[in-house]
Amino acid sequence: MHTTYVLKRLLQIIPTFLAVMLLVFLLVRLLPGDPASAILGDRATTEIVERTNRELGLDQPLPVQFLIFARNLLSGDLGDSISLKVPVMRLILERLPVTLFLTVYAAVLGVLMALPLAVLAAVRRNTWIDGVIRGVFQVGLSLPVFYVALQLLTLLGARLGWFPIGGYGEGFGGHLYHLFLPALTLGLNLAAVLVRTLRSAVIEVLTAEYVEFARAKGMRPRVILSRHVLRNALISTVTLLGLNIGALIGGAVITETVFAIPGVGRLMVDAIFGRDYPVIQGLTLTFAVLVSLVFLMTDLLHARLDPRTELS
Amino acid sequence: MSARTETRTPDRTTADTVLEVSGLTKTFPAGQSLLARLRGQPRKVVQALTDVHLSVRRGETLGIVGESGCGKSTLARTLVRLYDADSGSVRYDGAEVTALQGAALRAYNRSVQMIFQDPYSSLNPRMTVGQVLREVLGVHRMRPPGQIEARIRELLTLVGLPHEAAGRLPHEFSGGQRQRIGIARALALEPEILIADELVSALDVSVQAQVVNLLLELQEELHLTVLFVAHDLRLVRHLSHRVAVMYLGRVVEVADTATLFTAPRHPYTQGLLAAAPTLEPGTRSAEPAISGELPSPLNVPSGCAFRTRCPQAFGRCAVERPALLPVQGGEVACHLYDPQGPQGTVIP
Amino acid sequence: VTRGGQLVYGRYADSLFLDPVLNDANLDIWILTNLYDTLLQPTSDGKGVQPGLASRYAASSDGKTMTLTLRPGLKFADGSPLTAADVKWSLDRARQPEAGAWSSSLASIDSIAASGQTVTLKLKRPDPTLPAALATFNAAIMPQKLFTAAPGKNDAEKAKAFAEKPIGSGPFVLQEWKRGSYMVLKRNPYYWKKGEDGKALPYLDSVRFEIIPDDNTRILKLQAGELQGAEFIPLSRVAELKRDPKLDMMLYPSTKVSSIFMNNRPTLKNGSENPLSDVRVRQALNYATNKDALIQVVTFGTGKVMKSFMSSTTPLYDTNQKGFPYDLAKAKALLGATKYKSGFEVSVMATSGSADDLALLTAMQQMWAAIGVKLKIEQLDAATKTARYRANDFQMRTGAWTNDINDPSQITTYFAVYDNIESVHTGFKSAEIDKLFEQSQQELSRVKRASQYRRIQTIYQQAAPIVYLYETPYPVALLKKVNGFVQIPLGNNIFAGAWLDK
Amino acid sequence: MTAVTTVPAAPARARRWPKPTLLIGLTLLAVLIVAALFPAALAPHSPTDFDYEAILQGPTARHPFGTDNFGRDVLSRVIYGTRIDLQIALFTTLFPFVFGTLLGALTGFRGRWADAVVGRIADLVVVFPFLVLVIAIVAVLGPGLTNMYIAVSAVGWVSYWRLTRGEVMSQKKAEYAQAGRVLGYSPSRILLRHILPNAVTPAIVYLMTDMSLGILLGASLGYLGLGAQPPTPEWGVMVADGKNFMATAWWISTFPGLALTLAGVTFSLIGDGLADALRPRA
Amino acid sequence: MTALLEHGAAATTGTPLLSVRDLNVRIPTPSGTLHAVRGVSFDLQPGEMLGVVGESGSGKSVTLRALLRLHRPPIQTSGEVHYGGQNLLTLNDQGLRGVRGGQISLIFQEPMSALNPVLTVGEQITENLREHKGLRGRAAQERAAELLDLTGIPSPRARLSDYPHQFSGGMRQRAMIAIALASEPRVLLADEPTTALDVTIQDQILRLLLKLRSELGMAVILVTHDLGVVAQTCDRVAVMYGGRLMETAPVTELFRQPLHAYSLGLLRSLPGVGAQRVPLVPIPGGPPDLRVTPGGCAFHPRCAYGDDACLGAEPPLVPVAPGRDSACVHADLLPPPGSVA
Ligand SMILES: Nc1ncnc2c1ncn2[C@@H]1O[C@H](COP(=O)(O)OP(=O)(O)OP(=O)(O)O)[C@@H](O)[C@H]1O
Ligand SMILES: Nc1ncnc2c1ncn2[C@@H]1O[C@H](COP(=O)(O)OP(=O)(O)OP(=O)(O)O)[C@@H](O)[C@H]1O
Ligand SMILES: [Mg+2]
Ligand SMILES: [Mg+2]
Repeated sequence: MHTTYVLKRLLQIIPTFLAVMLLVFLLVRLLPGDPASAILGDRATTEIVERTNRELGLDQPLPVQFLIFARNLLSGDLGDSISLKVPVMRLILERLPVTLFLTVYAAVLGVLMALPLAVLAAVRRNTWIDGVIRGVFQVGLSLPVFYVALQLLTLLGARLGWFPIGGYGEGFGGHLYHLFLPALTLGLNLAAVLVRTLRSAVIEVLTAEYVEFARAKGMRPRVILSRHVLRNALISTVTLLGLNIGALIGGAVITETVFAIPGVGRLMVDAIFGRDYPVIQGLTLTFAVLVSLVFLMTDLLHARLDPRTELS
Repeated sequence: MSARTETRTPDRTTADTVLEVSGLTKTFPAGQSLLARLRGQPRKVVQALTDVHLSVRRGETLGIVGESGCGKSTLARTLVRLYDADSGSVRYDGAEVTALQGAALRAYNRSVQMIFQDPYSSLNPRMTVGQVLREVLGVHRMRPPGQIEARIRELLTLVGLPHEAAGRLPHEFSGGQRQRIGIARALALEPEILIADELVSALDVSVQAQVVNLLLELQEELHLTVLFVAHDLRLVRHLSHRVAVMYLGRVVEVADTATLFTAPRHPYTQGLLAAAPTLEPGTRSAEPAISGELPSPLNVPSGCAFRTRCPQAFGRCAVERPALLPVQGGEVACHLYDPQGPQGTVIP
Repeated sequence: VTRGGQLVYGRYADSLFLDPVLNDANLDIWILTNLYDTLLQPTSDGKGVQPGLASRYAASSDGKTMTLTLRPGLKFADGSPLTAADVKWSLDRARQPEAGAWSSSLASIDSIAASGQTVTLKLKRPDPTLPAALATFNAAIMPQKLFTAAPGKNDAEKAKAFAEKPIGSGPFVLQEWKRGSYMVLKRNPYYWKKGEDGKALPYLDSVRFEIIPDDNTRILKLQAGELQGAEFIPLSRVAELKRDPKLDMMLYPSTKVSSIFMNNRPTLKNGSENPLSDVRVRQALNYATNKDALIQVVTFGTGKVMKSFMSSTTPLYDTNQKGFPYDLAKAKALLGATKYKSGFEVSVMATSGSADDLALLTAMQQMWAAIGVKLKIEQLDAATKTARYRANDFQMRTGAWTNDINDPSQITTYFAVYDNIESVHTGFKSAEIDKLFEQSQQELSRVKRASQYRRIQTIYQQAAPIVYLYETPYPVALLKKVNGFVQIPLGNNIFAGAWLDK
Repeated sequence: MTAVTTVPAAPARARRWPKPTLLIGLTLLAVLIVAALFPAALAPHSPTDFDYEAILQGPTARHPFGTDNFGRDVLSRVIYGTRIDLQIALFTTLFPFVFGTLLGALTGFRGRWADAVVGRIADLVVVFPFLVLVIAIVAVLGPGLTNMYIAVSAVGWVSYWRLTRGEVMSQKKAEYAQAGRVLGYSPSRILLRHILPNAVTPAIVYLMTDMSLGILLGASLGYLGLGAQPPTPEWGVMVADGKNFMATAWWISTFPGLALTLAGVTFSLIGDGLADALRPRA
Repeated sequence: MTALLEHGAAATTGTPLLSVRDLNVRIPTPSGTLHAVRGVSFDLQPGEMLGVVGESGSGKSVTLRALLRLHRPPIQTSGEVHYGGQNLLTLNDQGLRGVRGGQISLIFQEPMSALNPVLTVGEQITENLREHKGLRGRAAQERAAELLDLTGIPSPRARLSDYPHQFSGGMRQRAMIAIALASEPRVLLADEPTTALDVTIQDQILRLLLKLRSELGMAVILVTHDLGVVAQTCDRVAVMYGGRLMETAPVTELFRQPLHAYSLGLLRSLPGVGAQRVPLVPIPGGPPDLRVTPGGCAFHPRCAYGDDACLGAEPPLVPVAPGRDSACVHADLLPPPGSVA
């Protein structure tokens, strides 16, 4: 329906993508320490380090390196990981779905938690129910992710044995089961953010005249809630979710570490610490495209949900 | 098509004309899809003002009426240079003002002030009344610093507010009082012309009367020229010496108040007057005064803009835009009043 | 023993690259011996070598030829025969100078001849370290045919391809590998070694490595029974896990020594004067370091005082070495004799995020404050730290070492011999050590070699180029039903003899 | 001239006392600030001194919050941590707030190409993985709080820019801003004196959320070893350090965790309170 | 029946359709409880068009909503609203839902905010049809189109799938009326349905209401502050001030001779037809503070006729003439609006 709009937005991603490409290329090379040092460790002699750098093409002048990088990129080649010695593309294709699964799962859990609770808090605003909901999420928002993760793991995983401790699982069901706790961790965090905003959005919707009008029309409370309140509250949820999902993808690092999930977050950290230039570059570019696409999708979804939006 | 390009009749620019508007046109770009632009479709525009001619006489109150969206505010804002006109000219005391910049513009604005419609948003919610007035007086050095406080009290008295009002924030005032503050702010610059855009529309009738009285008094006292933009025909009739009726960005009729209200010429004016409910119960006519809705300003009908709703429209109305021509007691832009006869000289 | 079953073992990080020659990381080295076999093998106590693929080996009396006899009927995991030609090819590949850091361990080999079951190594000079070198991962025997058949233009590319699906003659063979997640090794049915029951090892059907970077999670998973073993238990939790009735908390002896490397040069990279160039200062710092307290605070009582630069598990370790017993008076006296008697500031590079480094250095800050030395901690990520250190741009840095070869020569070349990497970049140089080391490298008499090494250790201790700290074991927690697993002092995880109670 | 003296007195000036939320928030903040300013007076022990005799002791009268693995007093560390964490809250947000808000005001007011350029840069910042940037900056400049501030600032301004820009764009259409133009005020006066004070509220409210996010980020970076450096008693790092002792010595991470929560609640209460208090009464 | 529909001929006798007794609404606010509607009582006859006027904040909207018990806690509504033999203020929720929208419909001033922006106009009409008429699917669509047609929206079938923002102001108001009419209510409560519109559109909408009233036999309560609208449209007027009814009267009577000082003040403050540019006669002062109970007539502080007789108890709304009730102590002293005060 909005083909031209989508095209335009996709075109807009290109300059951003180029800028990201250049930026990350320079940034990784600005980092002190080089891949050879990082992979060879303390013991390597100078000759070995130099030889390794030569093999990796890192002895070339920067512009040449960049041109090679750009040329390979155009042919869809992100290069090979320096430490893992496999194509970066393959690593990303292997790991990204895990992170995406986790992110979407977390977003779903987050919304499933936030939306009803935000509605409840809004409907019962300024009562103890409201207070408890806001309080609990406030606490969730004030604690570091790894702490929450560990507590969930200890309680629901180790103590009660309801969920496996870490891992990714096999098949869709397995993923759902294994990733529940990490998704819950991230979801709680997201929900905490969502509840705050959604509650006021719902309060606003609840006091909107069209809700009053719906009541005056004699609609059932359930219909009012689902058709009138939720549909409108969903609009702000989507926007908020879009803004947060980028952070969610990027913020999965700690969760992935704690829960031993082989996603891109962990890969990224290892790559940065290991100065694995091609991996950092590849992941950064993927991330940039992904986040841009998420934003685009959010906007499209927003437009779908809210007929008033004009995409331009 | 442009049958009308002749110059304005000279008698219009009489000696006591203080503001002369001619051929004023103002458009706003409308959003357009990329595809449409790529296809080279002409950019759509909102035709807010089209070839507006109007003269304001010194000391008079000129009422401007018309339906929502007909360009009243745009006209007012263009006159105070909040908007830059696309074309046309505005002369103040004979001097062109559409291109003024910097200090000259500020000087012009000192003489031509505007009061805004919304008593709630036209005042900075974080500044006390005193601060508001102090700022205006200070920026324009209207008084030496020592006399500023005295002048503030004077202005407050002028608009009928107690002196303590200076220390209060806008939210502590009622709507009517806020409009007084807005008036005081404009008067601080001792302007010659006051443009009141829907000054009392947001107020209750009982309060409207207070503000209207104030306006009358001030005009008397300070010899102000007032452009009174309003919806409310009853008020306009009460206040104005002359009235201009606008429709879709054009002035369709200008006339003395008495003439306009007793013998409206333009079918639109007639309809408007008929639609306004009078205080006499049971005087409603059987048929609606004007049917249909205002056409979109993005797509103004050809010829006479009113022809789509006009009960008396005929062939010529669709092809030729009627010029604003003098008639007894005013001017009207309608082919029915063409001195050459309604059929004019136009291709059938 | 019971046969069969899968052992699930939690590792803190995944392997990177499964080529025996071209890899560099302990992550690879420590499990490679499960996939590839070597002609000789280190013994489990790490002190000697035992026969591996070669059932016998003999050196000529001049020490310039070594003859190895392969066991009959050796096979690679795909069932193809392992021949002397494979051995020659593998060792040739491993010893070519381009073959990475490890090639030097085979540098004494001049040429290799293979015929029938016999492999003959012609040496340039006598080499007492050669048996140990042949028991080291880089000397693993690979199938020449399969490797050369792997896609790729050159050795490096072929190695990449082959390492994806490596075939060796070790007890296990790679079955599945999901990078960063898990790796499954399955039993190699053609493995030559026999178990206690007289049948071929290994007992296990398979080993599954799960990658669990977070220490807590790894332990939780073990306690929940999702793992049967977990490596790198934080030392802080050893005592707690020892009390867990379901677990065996193992502390395998290791060759790991932790020390602080000092820059011994008179000036630092930035041109400033370096107090650490004064040997008395270095000794004073060593005496001012309360190792017992550190062992309590940092290793939670699991470590032991380091008395030589090499670990007590290293062959030819001199049991008479005293190291630097904590002696504040002596430290003060030594420092008092220098121009730094009123103390000085010294900065140390630590690895950011390393809990151990931080515990260690914060404790040392306090200890050295007693002699007026102000320790400034500079936290750097590992790569930066390495780069700085390699450029000799540091004053002190934390560091740990484990041997890869069952011979003292490895640590000595790095720690004590200037020519390799400037004595781990401390800049320490002793002509006597250099000479002794050179002699020891050709000394075939173990007794004589031992005395050369005794001398080396003493000289090193007197010069104190490093701060001696402690030795620590490998902490591995196993479920009670796991038997026969061992991590040898070199770090290699030996699953061949592991079995699970039913 | 007859002044209309019959004008009614203005509606009784409604005194606006701060809402309880704001009051409680400010009180808590005062407590935190006192702890940050005078830790030595409040803390029973040194935050960094080891006590090998008292390693990993549970809460006692001598150590109400217990001791950590170096025998350091957790209570004292929590108290000393206040300064660090308030500093983190402040320094991770100060530059983004000031810079983002001003830039937002400028581009929202003047728009056109500057707005487009900044918009592109903001896009770039948003799609660039934050962690790469942080780690890169920290790696170049070394870990520690200062460099974390730099990293966060490089990214953090975008939110403020967005918020303020949007608000300025809508405020500049408000009649009071238009009135300023008709009254002959200079654009800078209109922007700084009239629009900005009215447009800055969302940014201020967000500032409060951002402060607790800043502290949390510090904790996360601490987990990766990039945050506050020991022996600095920073709450997040204390929680991270204590995680290995969760089973045996819960107090090490629990008390700093509570402190984090307290700070989070404080900022959020102030944020909610400010949102209410700063809303201009129409 | 038709007699009732004759303009200005609404019967003052007969059984009222809607009967309100002592309606009170209290709104708690941080600065005290607003007593926004205070003891309002009135009857609405079948087919009658009752205008409610009064200045902003006088409680017109609050009253209207209270009739349908739309106020939610903590707002308190008390009194009685009798409709069809039931007291709507005590009726159970289900019964109330049947009346709300089914028997009594409500429309608002701002159609843009009263229409749900994310539902099409069609959906919002059919929603009502399903709830109250049990119509679904095609039948509901047909009926919805009919309703839009009835309110004078061109090509109604096509417009069903439009969203409210795609309508112009006048069309939205029509759409809202169509929604309200979907259930064929007996009573239409209209809260300033034309205030936001241009006079020309206002004219059209008011005509529409009048037409529907006579075609469908509805009774209408029309809240407005435009006295002209009242004059042109209503049969009877109720004047509100400070939450109370000050006067009720047949429309012609009121304009001829108001019997409450406030009604008089309202009429006087409007510009007369005769003199131009002379000072108007405003009601001095501002609206009362609903948080404090007035010590007498709420209008007393602003009243030109006020004296001590107005103080004490609040004057009740009592019959002062046939068909006319007033709460003014000085009802018989008041001059006609045209005369000079
Ligand atoms: N800043 C603007 N940008 C785009 N379009 C505008 C702008 N201001 C006015 N318009 C359009 O110009 C036309 C005239 O608007 P204007 O505000 O002058 O009407 P008006 O007569 O004052 O109406 P009202 O009585 O509702 O105030 C309308 O169609 C309006 O939508
Ligand atoms: N939800 C609410 N919370 C607080 N006060 C309210 C609320 N609703 C109405 N009020 C107050 O109750 C009083 C009566 O309001 P109401 O809306 O009935 O006035 P109205 O006569 O309809 O005025 P208008 O002509 O402006 O619509 C006013 O003082 C108003 O401020
Ligand atoms: Mg206007
Ligand atoms: Mg109302």
